Amino acid sequence: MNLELLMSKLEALLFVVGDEGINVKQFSQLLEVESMEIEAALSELKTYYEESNMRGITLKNLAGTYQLTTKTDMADTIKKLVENPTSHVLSTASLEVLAIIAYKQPITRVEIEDLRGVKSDRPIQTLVSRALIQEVGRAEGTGRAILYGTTKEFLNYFGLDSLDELPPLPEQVLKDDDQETDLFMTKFQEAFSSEE
Amino acid sequence: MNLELLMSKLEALLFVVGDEGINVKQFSQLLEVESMEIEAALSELKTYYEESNMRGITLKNLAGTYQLTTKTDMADTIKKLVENPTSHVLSTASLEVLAIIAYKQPITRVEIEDLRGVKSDRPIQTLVSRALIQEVGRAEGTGRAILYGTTKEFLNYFGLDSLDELPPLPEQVLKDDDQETDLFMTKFQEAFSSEE
Amino acid sequence: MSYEVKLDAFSGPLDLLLHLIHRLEIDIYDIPMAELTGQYIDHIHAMKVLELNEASEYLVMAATLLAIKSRMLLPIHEGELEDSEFEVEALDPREELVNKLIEYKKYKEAAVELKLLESDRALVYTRPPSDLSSMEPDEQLALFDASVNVYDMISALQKILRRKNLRKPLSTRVARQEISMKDQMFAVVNSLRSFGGRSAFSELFPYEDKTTIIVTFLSILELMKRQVISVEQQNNFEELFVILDKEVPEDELRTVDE
Repeated sequence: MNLELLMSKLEALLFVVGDEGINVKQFSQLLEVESMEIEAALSELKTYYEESNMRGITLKNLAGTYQLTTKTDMADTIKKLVENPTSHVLSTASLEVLAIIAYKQPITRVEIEDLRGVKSDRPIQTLVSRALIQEVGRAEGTGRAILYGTTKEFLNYFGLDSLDELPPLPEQVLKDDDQETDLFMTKFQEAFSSEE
Repeated sequence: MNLELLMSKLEALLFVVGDEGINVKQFSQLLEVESMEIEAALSELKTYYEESNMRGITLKNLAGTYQLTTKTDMADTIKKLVENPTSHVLSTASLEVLAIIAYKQPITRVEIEDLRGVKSDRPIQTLVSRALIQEVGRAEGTGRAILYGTTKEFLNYFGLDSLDELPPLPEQVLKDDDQETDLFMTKFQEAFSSEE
Repeated sequence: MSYEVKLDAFSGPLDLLLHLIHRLEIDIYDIPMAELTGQYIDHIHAMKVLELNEASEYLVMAATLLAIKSRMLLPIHEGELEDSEFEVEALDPREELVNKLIEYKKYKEAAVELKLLESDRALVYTRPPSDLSSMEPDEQLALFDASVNVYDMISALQKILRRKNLRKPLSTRVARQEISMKDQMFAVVNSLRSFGGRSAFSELFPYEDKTTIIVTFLSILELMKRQVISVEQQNNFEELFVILDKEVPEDELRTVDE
């Protein structure tokens, strides 16, 4: 594969996997290209990002995993996005968490994070402070993780009489195909905290 | 701000907002740069993505926003990441209902069923759960039936920037109400312009 | 003629009629009712596994067709015709059906266009917004967009789904490539180094699939046994921290019984 084509494929894959990152071995499998060639192209790509002033993103290598990130000097620009109330980026995270809780309550933070694939403590904090969700109990087991559920204010906010009025779910979203991992992680954390 | 710097900032912001998208007005607010300048830089950015073979990503107008996406010819590569790329495709019935809603919104279930000559509650439910349609109001009258319309996700799902981009309905052979109005308007405008 | 017709091949009685009209090369504006009705009834006979719900709709249409057919057989009285020129057209018993068919056909074709757009769009992938929550100042928790509704929630779930689709297979691939404990021990030590020698326990598990998690866990236990790392927890239920206690030469980690 010629270098340019390989670079474009690497960029597309890096872009799509997001914060998950992807390693050389995975690239090599997906593209059926030798690891060495991949590494060379990745380093080329990095140089290209770094050296071009037009680029706002760059390539980061953390623990063998590659991911695209914004350049460090973009921090101020991105901060504005956080401070600007018209941007939806932050409320999106909260909305996702709220949606999961609405449909899967009672649910723990770990389960929510597993579904979203990202840390969710801040959005949970936000929603609690807005009284849209609340602690409704504790999960069984040693961890006794907090179980979250929606509040009356939640129903009020969305103009619902009861939870039954929520529109039907996209079936595949919350199917428990990750339950194995869930279960394992829960047991795992339980076991670990009980060791002390 | 010089063009290169502006482009890098646009890229960073586009990267961060992801599929949430961002529009010119928001860019303008965040960066304190005139809309015209933003638009020029965006078009420059797009050209740059499109013309470089090294790039796996490009700039697209989706649902009234700008979003970074992978290039079309990257699809085969990325598909390898996705287990079952076709499993979520809409059924014929759902597509029919969606087409009716898209072109005739706001519209009630009964009107849809009348047009299709078949019960349509299941496809409607699917479409709601896939966030492609939503309740946009209630019909007047005793039933106060739900009126359905398309969502932002609808535009996004079909790669449209706005409803105006929907392909025109196949030729309207019939003298339905809409067409009469159209015809009237056409005649009216003809009459009007011929007078000058 | 083959009667191997499946019900789900048609999205309703109108769809079936259009299919027949097309196949029999009938002029939609001048439908031979006897022929069409006969064909239609043959077809619904052939569709053996009719769900009751849908069957009724096909049967209602059959009744409508029969009614139109019989009305066409009725002689038109001269006198009635003269009453009003306008009604000549409206008197054709087929008109309502034809109108319906033509109107329906429009949207059926539009649905085909949508299908094309759908498959074009499926060639293009985006990414989820970055998680910026760590950037917000503490005192100002993320504001909730005041205009969100229930449907926005569904939308949010839809996005989660799309993302999960991209995440999952990557992990299954990882599982297949047989991670060794040796590799994972290196990985753990390396990430600890990159975190400055101390890391939250959960940070050492950026993995999705079970096998990797288990192997990583075993590696941590092994490293603890060898006193390369230690684990501490300040208070009950708080996050565990893993600390790199000593720098190990690489070859020392190579001796693992697997």
